[in-house]
Amino acid sequence: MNTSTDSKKPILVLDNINLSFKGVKAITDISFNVYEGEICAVIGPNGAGKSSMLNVINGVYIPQEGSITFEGRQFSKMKPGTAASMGIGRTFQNIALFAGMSTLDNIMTGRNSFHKATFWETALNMGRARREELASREEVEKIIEFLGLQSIRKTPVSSLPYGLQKRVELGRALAAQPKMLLLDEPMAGMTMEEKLDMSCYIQEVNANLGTTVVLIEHDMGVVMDVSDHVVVMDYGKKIGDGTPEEVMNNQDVIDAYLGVSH
Amino acid sequence: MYYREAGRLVKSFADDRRMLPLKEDRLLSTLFVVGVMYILVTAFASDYLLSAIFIPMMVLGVATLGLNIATGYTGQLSLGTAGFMSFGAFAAFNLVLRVDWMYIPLAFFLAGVIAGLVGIVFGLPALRIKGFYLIVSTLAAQFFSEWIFNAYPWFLNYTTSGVVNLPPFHYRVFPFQELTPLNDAFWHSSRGRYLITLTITIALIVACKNMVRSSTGRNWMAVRDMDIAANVIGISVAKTKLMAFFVSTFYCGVAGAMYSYCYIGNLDFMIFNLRRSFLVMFMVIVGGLGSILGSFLGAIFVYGWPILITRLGDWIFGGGTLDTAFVENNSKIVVGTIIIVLLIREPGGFAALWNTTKQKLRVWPFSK
Amino acid sequence: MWEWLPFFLEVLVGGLLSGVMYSLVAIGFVLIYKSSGVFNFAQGTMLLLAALTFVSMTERQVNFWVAFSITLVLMVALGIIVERTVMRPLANQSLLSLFMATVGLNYFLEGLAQGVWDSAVHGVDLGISNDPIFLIEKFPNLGLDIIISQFDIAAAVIAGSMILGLTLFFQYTRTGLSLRAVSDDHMAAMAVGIPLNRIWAIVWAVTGVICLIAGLLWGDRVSVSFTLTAAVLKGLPVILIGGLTSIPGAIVGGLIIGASEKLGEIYLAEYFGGQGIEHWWAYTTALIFLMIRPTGIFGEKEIERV
Amino acid sequence: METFPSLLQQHATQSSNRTALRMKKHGIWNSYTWSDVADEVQKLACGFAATGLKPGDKVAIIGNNVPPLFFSILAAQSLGAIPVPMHADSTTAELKGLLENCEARFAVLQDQQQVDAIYEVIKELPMLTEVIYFDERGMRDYDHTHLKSYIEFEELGEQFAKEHPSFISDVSSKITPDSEAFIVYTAGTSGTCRGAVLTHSNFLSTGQTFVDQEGISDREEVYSYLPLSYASTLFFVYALWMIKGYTINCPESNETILADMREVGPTMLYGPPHFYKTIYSQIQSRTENTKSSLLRRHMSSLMTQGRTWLGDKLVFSQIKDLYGLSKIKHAYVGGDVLSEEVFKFYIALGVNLRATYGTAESAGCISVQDAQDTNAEHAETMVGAPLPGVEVKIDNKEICFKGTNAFKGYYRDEAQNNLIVSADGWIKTGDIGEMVSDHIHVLERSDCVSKFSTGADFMPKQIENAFKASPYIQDAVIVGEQKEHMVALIVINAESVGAWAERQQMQFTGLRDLATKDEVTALISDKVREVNSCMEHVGGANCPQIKRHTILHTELNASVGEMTRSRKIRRDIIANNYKALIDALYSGVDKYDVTDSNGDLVAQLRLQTA
Repeated sequence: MNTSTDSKKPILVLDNINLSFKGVKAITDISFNVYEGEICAVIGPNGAGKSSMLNVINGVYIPQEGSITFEGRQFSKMKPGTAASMGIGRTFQNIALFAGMSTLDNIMTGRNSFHKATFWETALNMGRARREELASREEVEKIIEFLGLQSIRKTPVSSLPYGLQKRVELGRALAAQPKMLLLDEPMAGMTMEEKLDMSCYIQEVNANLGTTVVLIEHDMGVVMDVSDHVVVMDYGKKIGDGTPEEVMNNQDVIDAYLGVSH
Repeated sequence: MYYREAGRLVKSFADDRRMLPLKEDRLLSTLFVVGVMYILVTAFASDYLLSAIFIPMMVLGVATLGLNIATGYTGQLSLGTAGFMSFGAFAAFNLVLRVDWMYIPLAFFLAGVIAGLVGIVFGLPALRIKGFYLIVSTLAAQFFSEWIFNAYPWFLNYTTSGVVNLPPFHYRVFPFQELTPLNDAFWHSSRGRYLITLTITIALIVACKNMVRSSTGRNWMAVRDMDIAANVIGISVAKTKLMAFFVSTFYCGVAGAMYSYCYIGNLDFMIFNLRRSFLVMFMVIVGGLGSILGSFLGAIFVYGWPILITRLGDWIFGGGTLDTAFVENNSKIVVGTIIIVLLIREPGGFAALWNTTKQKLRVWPFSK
Repeated sequence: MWEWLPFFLEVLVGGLLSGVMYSLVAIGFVLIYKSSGVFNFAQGTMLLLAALTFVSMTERQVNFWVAFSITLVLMVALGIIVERTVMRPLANQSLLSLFMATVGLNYFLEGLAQGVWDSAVHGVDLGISNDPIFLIEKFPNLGLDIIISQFDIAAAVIAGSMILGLTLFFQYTRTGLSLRAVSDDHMAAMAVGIPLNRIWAIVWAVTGVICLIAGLLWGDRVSVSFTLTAAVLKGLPVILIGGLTSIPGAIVGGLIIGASEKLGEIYLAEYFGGQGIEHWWAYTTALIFLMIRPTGIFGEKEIERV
Repeated sequence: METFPSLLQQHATQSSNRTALRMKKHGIWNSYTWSDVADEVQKLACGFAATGLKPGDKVAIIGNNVPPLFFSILAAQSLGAIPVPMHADSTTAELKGLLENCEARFAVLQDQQQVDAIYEVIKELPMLTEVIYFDERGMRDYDHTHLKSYIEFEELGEQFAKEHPSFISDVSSKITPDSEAFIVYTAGTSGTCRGAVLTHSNFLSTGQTFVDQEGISDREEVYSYLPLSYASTLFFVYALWMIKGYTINCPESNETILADMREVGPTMLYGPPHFYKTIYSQIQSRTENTKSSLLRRHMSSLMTQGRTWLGDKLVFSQIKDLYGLSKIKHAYVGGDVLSEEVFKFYIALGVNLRATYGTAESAGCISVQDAQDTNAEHAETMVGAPLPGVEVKIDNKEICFKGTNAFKGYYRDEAQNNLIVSADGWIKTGDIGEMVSDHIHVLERSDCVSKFSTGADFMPKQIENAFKASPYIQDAVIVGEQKEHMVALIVINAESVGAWAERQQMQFTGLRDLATKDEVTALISDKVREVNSCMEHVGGANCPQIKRHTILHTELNASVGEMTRSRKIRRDIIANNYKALIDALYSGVDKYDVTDSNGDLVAQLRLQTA
């Protein structure tokens, strides 16, 4: 929502993160803040380490150096489970839905943290299990309505077109009612209309639920519209950080971008 | 085609997550269970049918369901099924033998729990070892079980033969049984054993269905389909896997107990061998990974085929012409072939075939 | 104070020698795993089939070498057929279904082998004497009073040379290089024009040969019967310890399992209420190894891309 | 004599626990009993009263047909105010025009979409004092000086109810059948909208005769997805509902209209031609997709021999069930003419489909087909005898009516009133027709009879309908006014043509791509020749022909006025929007480049000569 980042307090602080696979550097000394309630776009050429960055944030990759501070809690190694329980939602670049399940069930799994019933309670379909199922269904249906997925509620996700799968994945992330959303190229390979829809959804989530959003996107147009704050990466290094306007006038960024084609 | 579906209004979420959403299905299955399985079969089936067809098929079906929970629903390969069954069988035996107030159903249940705990122990490596490597752990379980019941005669109550006939039930089927007309002898008869097996089987099916249509099942499948994603959305992969192992081996354990008590009527560690583990796995593949119905279809087919062949042989060429070796090899070849063909053509197994037919009928006369 | 040593060595050597056999079988597994990306569960039965075919022919007064070459041809053919009819249609399927396919194949071949021949127990005689060698007599200066089975040595030598051959073949020939490329990345390999199908065919054929040799050696040792398949299953812990895709791993793993088995049987069995622990000991060993190194000694950890 | 409020009270007291309304939301069907409805209406009415709604005030009702809007209409009416239904996705300009024209004091909106539409023009509408919206979602950051959420509105209402418990009933008791019940804006394929003022009795008396004649019961399950902004919807859904007190079912979303209809399995259905056309096209293309020869055989024989017993059991009853038509007792099509082929198909399928005839000025219904018409020569255009209480006469070819359903006149448009209402009360419908044994036969809308430059007449719509019979063709526009021959703009049905293309193993990306494929152009050209030859067959060798045609790269667009909301094409606007293309067609070139605003090529259309 707001554009002046200084007035906001950071929800996520990344402090010189270093990540390498078998000696190959993926991320070098990256530090930046994400401020509460903003939409922060991480941009950069392919292979700049953007996805790895998100993977570090929610603990899929363990950085060799550096620390992640989320809502004041500092971690040298974040675990995916912890990240989730602290309210970090995530979608993936190449969709990571549960292929064997329907749209509904996929989004339902997003609510797993709200299900306290033990397996034997569910086996006997006891009160708590039943109540939780129905409660979750109600919440999930709100998301389905919000994302306009009514017509594919019971369709197995594997049979859905790409754009819809992306939407379902967003739905699954939303179901956990996250404080912060990490969206890895949420609009990649979408038609113009789909992109517009998607950016509307993202902005509405951000505006109405106050969810902080960190997204990776290649379409500069979209980035400029939606984001309050842009971080630019190239070859695993941070080469720009600021409001869209600032970043666009940053010489390194321009150079880096002249190199890549869209 | 098969039902009229126009004008069905789902009026609540509860309706929508019913086990059988269509009332025709509910009606038919109730009819089948009560009318056919409980009344007709119990009343008219011969001892042979009961004790050589129905009971073993149900027992193996339960074992298959157990394996299916681990492999089909959670994607954890296991070759230790028979081993886990034997833990159940021995647990039940010793419980009934050594705890004098023990009731049979309770014994079966506890046997399941004990097997389940063993399952957790051998499932623990799954937390560190991924995917295929895991089968070494389950194989270890298999051979370990074969060894331990042999090495420590206590489990067999120091019987030298290696086989014990099971202690009589002694009015231990349920409390106050002596007040009912159905005495010990009845429960020993094939009918009694059939009823026990049937009841337990149905209970286990319902329980499984409940789990897979709730968070438990969704987490299993999430771990199966993409464990990283599951982890990222907050599902504890470790916990989910262990839980699946427990439930899976619980089912196997109960199946083992029923196998020895209700089917063969004695306890013999030799029969819970690797080959049986594989038979159960075949049942899973043929029936269909991740399908309750499939588990039983698979059990019925793999167990039933040799019998069918023999029967046919007797019927065509007159009694006893087909020697067992032929039948055995024949069914090996047939089942083997079917497995390969299914994996290539219809990985979903019989269950998938059944479902596609059903789907075809739903959109009949159109093709999609 | 070292009086336990000779006996220990004797056991160890015995174990290592039999370990060589495991290595041989394990290499078969590794080759197929590298090419088709699956643990070929049917190998045990292929081995049985080979041995059984050979024995049944010799028993019918077929000349040793004739029988040998016929079986050889058959096994190669079998390998190729399997690759064509089972593996190829299932290419780039999930690991689980591939594995299950081999399990099904295993069952099929079992039925076939025993259907065509019989399920009786046969003996093989490769004409290798089984007299023990007293090391102290042969090499007094070593000063080791150890008895070693001559057969084990012979077997080890045959197996060893075979392993050597294979290793060289897959290290230095074009096929070998391509195989490694394939195991690294099917798609890439195809992209650079490596004939996947040919590689697969070759590998399966080679496995056929391995099965024959191992089948005969083992058959001579512990008679040709159904138990062979179980013995072969030991190949599993072997390659898991070694790391599924590594030939050296298979060799080392084989030796480890062989040794640990014998040692375990001699030194540990008593603590486990008597004999028979070798059935599970190998797997436990493997398990322990895996807990320490989940991808085996030579297997390398792959990064999960998301 | 009843009014809408009085009828509501009847149902609320006599059949309080019967389901009045169902709406699928969140995947399940929520029901409102008649007493629920009454309560909701009461609340809203109090809200209105509290915020100063006076009898005779106009209340704009903007949205799809969702329960809250039904309630708002009733609430407004029970205060003697006049609801003015408007279409959910009207543009800001459209809404501003209508709101000004009807001098609305209140506006009731469904959700954010409508709020956005009128948000910036609220200040420019001094009359408009209260704007109420129902759906909270997305509304939090709006400036609420001119907006009220349903919640706060309701609180005001409760407050008011405490102070004046009997206020509402007092007011509603004063309402007479002849007081205004609605202002309905005519969708008009011709130019500007006019607000037809209709009374309670316009709807209720005509409705009463309708239900008596058709034998509509109070147990009907009615499926209603149409916007309430049409007189016909108000008649067939709202008025009949209030008369009989049956159950209305509303779909979950626009994408689920067909699926939800199957779940409902309605016994009564009203829809415009394109609705029936959609289902027809789907059935056709799905039939062609199947390999089953059995299905093909039965379908092809359906139109010729009709249904065999076996065919019905095996195929047709199944198909009906798949589309939720298996329980239909009464199906009505209205608003426009359904092409003969489609009409005949439903009849053959065993769906009791009846064409109805009506205009906004006639409260949506003048006449309805009876059995005699459905078997007649031009069944699709025979619309039956006038309902009891309605008279119809043909005044130089033009259909005129008078009677219980005759509207009070256009709101604030004396000129137009004098134009169409004659001194002795006959009202011109503007449609050309004839009486065939005192049954009405509609020929053509008068403003759609075109003349060639030669002076000869031709009737584009009939030709267009001939095209629409093809499952592959979604819309067709015939142009020829003041030209020497006709040309056709064709919009293909993306779904069925797509399916067809897949069967031909064609590669394609979407409608735009399909439209320019050789195979597709060939497919359509055949259809054009077919139509030409059949015109020749009817009208003789020298009758007008379609000389040239092209396939459009997009669908016709209602939001830029190329169609009415009920998807009737507006020839004048299209002719204007596609002027360059049409000129190209006449000029005889065989390619036409469509470019977007910044001059990039969008598609290269193929201009065919038949």
